[in-house]
Amino acid sequence: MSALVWLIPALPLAGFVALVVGGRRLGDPWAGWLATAAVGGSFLVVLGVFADLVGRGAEARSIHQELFTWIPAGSFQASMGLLADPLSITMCLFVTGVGSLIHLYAIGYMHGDEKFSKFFTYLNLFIFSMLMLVLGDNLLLTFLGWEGVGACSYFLISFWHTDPANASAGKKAFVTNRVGDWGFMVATFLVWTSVGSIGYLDIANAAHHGEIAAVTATAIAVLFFVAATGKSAQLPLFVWLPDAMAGPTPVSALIHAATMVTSGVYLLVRLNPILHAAGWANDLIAWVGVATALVAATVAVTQNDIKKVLAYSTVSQLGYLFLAVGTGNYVAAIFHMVTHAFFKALLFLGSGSVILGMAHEQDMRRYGNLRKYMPITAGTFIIGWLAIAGVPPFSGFWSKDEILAGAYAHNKVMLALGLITALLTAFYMSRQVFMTFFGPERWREADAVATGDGDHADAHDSAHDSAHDDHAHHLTPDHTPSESPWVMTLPLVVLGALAIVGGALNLPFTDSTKVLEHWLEPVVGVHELGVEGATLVALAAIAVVLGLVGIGLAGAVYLARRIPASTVERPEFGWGLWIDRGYAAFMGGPGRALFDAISRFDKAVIDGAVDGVANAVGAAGAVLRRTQTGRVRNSAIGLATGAVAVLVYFVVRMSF
Amino acid sequence: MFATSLVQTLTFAIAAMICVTGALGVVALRNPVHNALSLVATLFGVAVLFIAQEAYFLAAIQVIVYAGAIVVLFLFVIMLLGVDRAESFAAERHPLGLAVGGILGGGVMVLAAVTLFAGVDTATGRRSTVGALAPSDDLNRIGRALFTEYAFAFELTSLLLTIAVLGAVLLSRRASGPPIDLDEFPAEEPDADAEEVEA
Amino acid sequence: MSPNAYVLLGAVLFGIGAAGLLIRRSPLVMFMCIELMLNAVNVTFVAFSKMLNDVGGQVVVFFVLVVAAAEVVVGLGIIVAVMRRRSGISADDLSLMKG
Amino acid sequence: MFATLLQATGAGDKLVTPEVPWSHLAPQLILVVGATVGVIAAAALRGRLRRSVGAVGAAVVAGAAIVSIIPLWHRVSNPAQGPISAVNGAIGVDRFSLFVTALLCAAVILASFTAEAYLQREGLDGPEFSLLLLLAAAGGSVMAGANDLIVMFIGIEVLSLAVYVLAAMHARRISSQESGLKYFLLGGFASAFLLYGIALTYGATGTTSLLRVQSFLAERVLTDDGLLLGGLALMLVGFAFKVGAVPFHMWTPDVYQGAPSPVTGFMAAAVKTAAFAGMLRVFVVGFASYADLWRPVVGALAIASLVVGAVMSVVQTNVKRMLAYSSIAHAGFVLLGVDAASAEGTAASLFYLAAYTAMALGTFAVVTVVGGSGDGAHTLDAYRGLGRRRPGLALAMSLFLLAQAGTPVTIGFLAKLGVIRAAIDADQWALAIVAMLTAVISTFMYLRIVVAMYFAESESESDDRGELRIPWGVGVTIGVAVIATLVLGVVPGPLEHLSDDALPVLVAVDGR
Repeated sequence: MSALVWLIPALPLAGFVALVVGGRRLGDPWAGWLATAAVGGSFLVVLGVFADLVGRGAEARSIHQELFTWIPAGSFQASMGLLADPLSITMCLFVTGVGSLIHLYAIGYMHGDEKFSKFFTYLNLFIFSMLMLVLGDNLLLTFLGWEGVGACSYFLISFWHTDPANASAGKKAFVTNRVGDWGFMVATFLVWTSVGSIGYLDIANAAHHGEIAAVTATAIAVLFFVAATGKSAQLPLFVWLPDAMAGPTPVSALIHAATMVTSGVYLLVRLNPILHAAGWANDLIAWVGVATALVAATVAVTQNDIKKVLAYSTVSQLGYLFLAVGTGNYVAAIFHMVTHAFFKALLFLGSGSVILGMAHEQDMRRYGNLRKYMPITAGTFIIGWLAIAGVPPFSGFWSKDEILAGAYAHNKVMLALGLITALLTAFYMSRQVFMTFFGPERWREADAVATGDGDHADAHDSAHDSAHDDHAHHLTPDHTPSESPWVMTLPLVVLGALAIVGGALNLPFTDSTKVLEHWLEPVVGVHELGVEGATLVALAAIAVVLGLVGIGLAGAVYLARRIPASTVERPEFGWGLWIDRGYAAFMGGPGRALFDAISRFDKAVIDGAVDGVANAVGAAGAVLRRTQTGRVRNSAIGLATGAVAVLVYFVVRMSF
Repeated sequence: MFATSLVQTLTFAIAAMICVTGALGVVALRNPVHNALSLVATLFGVAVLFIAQEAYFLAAIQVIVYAGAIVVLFLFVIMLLGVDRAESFAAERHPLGLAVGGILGGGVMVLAAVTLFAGVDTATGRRSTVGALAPSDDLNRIGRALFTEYAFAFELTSLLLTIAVLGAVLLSRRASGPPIDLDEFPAEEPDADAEEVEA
Repeated sequence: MSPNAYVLLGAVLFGIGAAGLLIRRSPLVMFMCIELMLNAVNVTFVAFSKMLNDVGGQVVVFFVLVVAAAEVVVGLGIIVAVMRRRSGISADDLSLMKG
Repeated sequence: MFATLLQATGAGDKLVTPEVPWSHLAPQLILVVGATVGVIAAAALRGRLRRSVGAVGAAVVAGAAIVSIIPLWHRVSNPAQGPISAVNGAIGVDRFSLFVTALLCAAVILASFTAEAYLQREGLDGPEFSLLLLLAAAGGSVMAGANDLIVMFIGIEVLSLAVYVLAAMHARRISSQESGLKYFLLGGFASAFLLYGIALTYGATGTTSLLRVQSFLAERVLTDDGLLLGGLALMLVGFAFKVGAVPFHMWTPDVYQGAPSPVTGFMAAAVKTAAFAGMLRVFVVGFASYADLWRPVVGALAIASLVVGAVMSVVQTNVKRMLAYSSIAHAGFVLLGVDAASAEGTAASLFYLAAYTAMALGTFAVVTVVGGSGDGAHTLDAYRGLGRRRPGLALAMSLFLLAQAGTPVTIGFLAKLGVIRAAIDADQWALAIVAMLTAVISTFMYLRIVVAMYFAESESESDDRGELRIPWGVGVTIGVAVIATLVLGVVPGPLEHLSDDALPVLVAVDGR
């Protein structure tokens, strides 16, 4: 099986080529089935390679396959080679696994779209690029995939590009990522000058033998982290991800939740030998990660667009991953990356199902009681909710707990921030679930948004400025939502099952249940948390309690209040009202201001910084432009000035 | 000995003065015809300098080619275009442009002079690589060098002449239609061309 | 007469030519200034040729003459083409394209 | 006394003209003879034949020149024979000059295919265009092989004069003539500087032959080298003007904008290539021993070009002007390779030039089509909605632009990688980082065009502009450029090997 590693990226590539050539002829839905088959086939090959690796000893769990020499020139060699080891195969498993489920789902979701086959063409190209990113045996190949996923993401965000908002969102994603790419390039060259190679195996060797100076290692780590903040949407470059929700929902699920955005984390984990030597860079990564987690979670509370909530939630969860990486807890990072891929893909696909069922309305204030109409969607969505909220025994609980344990061992402040984020996460996710699947059927009230829940926390983000998943939406009061077709619900069910049991990958009870940790050991080494059993249990208990408090709060605010008046008026619900009032007061006053401020900060300062660079360049250009009068004489003066300058230089050099 | 050197110095001084005066005339005079005539003066001065350095053949072609052909061509174009009026340069001088131009030109001059003084002595010393000079025989020597050492360059100049011919043919061709991008020139005779085309 | 004087004269002429090109606005006169600069180079070449007792410098002057002649044909051709449209135009008026 | 002098110098001897190794000069000879035959044919032919013979003829001649390069390349690569210095050491035939000549011929072929329909559309038909292209390529090829500064100068003049005429050839567009005039006046100015530099170098070393300059500098240490330094400085100015480096760049945007679009493509590709070839030959090889002195200047020019080119391109609204500024930034990138002053740097520069030749000719072929009748529609507005009107054309344009931005899987990425690598090898970290940063800035500009093509609807509907027709010649150019950009982007090996081998060498003629 090991000789077939090349098939893993080759199958999606073949699918892409086939779709480019004959996609239009295949049409709807066969183009989709072809694409799904290509990714599914790739998944089967990954499974085969996985089985092969499992059968080997820990030391031999690595297949290095060189296809051909890509850039042969001089001292800078780059091969077209694939490296299949526990880390890359784990990534491949969920990229192709979750990827094929999302392909399947998209057959239903994109049904009837006029650019159906084109969508799958991009999707296959994306999977190919992602697999090259993961499987490449050197930095340049990873960079190739890195750019490839960026380009596909750009195309797919602006897929419905007749809408200018979508086009500008695509542009923002592209430009933000270019800033990160710059970090990647510089870091690659630094690696090359200090190691003399850009192959991962050589880098690991050099790092193990201490051939990379600490300063260099720190610089490399920081630059790669800059690259990762772009791709994985961390502070301050996360602005593009929420806007990227303009793309079709399967894209959001695949690219902006499960796969591409994790590539920054993958890169850092892959380079863990360098991070070991990188000193303060690790702290930087951890702090930025936890700050991102907290900020994004607070912003998520104010959102009303069902996909935007999930988008900010993704940013927040990615922050957790970087917290884990920064604290050296690589296994936890990968673990949470996997479980997050399961439940966040599930949540996105579920939201897509809801959006489809609600005639492309994305404002949660017009939802309600949907569990009655869409039982499968609702059921699986609730599983995803419980998983992300950290309720045991769902998968999110186990992985998040490991990250928090790592933070505890590292720095108590980080732990505190992580725990607050956990509380907020539980709160906003519950809010979403309650508003969507419970309560009254608010779209029946024609003016629900207009008159609007004035005392409510969420009157802020009106329906007008939320990006819409599709062209037009015409949700009428007499609309009756219906469950989505089986191609869409099947992936939901499968992902739901995975979101429940995903935690079994790495249970902390005994050494033998830490499957993932032992599996990844050849790549990331052994990392002892140094947290004892009792502390661990206590931490877990605190996390669970906070999660439940968050759910309870949300229930009180959004669920309890929706209960018909006669039931609410019973005295025992008074505390609920009190909390509601208190919360409303908080949200209407300082809290609201805080969340709004963060939201505004996001828009003004960070968006502004991105725009500001552009503006500065523009201003400089405008000034320089005045020198270009188009007159021959001015050009001649420029030439003569240059000549005098060059002469002066030589005269000065001559005299010394 | 003294007499020879005095004559040489005087020759140089007079020729240099003619050159510089002519050059200043090219730069400073307003009427293009006067500019062209000043150019002739400079070219003549240069020819005298060539003679002073025993480059007789060059002096001859300097006069024939430059003064005889090139400047005549200039004058011809001036007459053809009817720009032989000082008025068309009425708005000639911007003090700032003048200053900048003068400073930069002077800068080039000064810096060239500095580099020259810094190194000109290294250039002295006889080390003829192509062939020694022979004042009474310079035509022979130059011809020899042209067809041996510089044969390739000599052949190359034929390309220059071919291009000149082709270019003249191409540029003198009448436009096959009305002008496309009507310009924002300060039109002296507005729409003269457009009318011409319509007629 | 020291060859240095000749070389220096070349530098002066070159500078005057350069300054003229920067100051003047008539394309024709600017072009004359270029000719001036080429002549300055010729003076320099002949002076060095004399210093080095090498005929090479003189041959180069011959080539410069040919180049100048070809340049004049092309240059005056372009100037005529432009000025046929608008007589008496100055180089500063040629700023259709800028920015 | 007179007799002894005669004898001493051998003036009375029979004139021994140098042997001309015709077969070694085959590429140049084919170009020149092709052009000469073309002149005669142009005079003899009439009517339709006269019109159509130009473009195809030029392509055939340039193609033949490329074919003649292949055996020469093998011959020169053969260690038993090696590179030679022909015609008394005036011109070198080495892999460097052959590589550059091949590039120039390729540029001629693609440019004449692009121009074929353009000339008819604009009513400019006549064979002169193609003949001038061939002569310009011959001049450029001489520059690439020149072993003598005077040969180099005449080569530059051949190239430049031909291009001055080409830039001014569109008789109905005053902007074309304006650009020709600007180019000519400034080019003459710069040529004078270059020539003065050559004069000073001659004074310092007693020769114009690069070979002898090299051996002169190797034999002795100049204690007082002011003359030579002045010469170096002024020659640098001349070359920097030709490559369009800041601050000698100010002609570039105006001339690129005004010149007929196919000519602009040729200028971007071929003139730049030839100028860099000359620069590499004179500075990296001829004055290698003075590298420590001129490298900082080249580095400063590179930084200035990168920054100004990128920044200025962002604020433009005319696509041809944007591309002109981007060509300045590209010149900055190639200067990185020159600045490295190493074999690696030279190879990287050549690779970059080859890549840029493909990208620029492709881009300007699209520009030629979009420019429409009159060659005037070059604003960003003209590109709006192109993705809908001509999806293929827009896709090709996007590819060229993304390649110029340095997107992976295209040749542009590898080209940038190569020069940055060379800069880092030469310990020029600052240069490398500036280059990468400006590449990010330039991306804005390339993206603006792409976004205009795909996402912004044209305000005035396409009806009033008429359907864009893609003539077969332009189709060929775009097709070839697309293939080169993509295939060489994935499998750069062959080109990389060629450019690695193509190093300029100065070899002595026998007995000298």
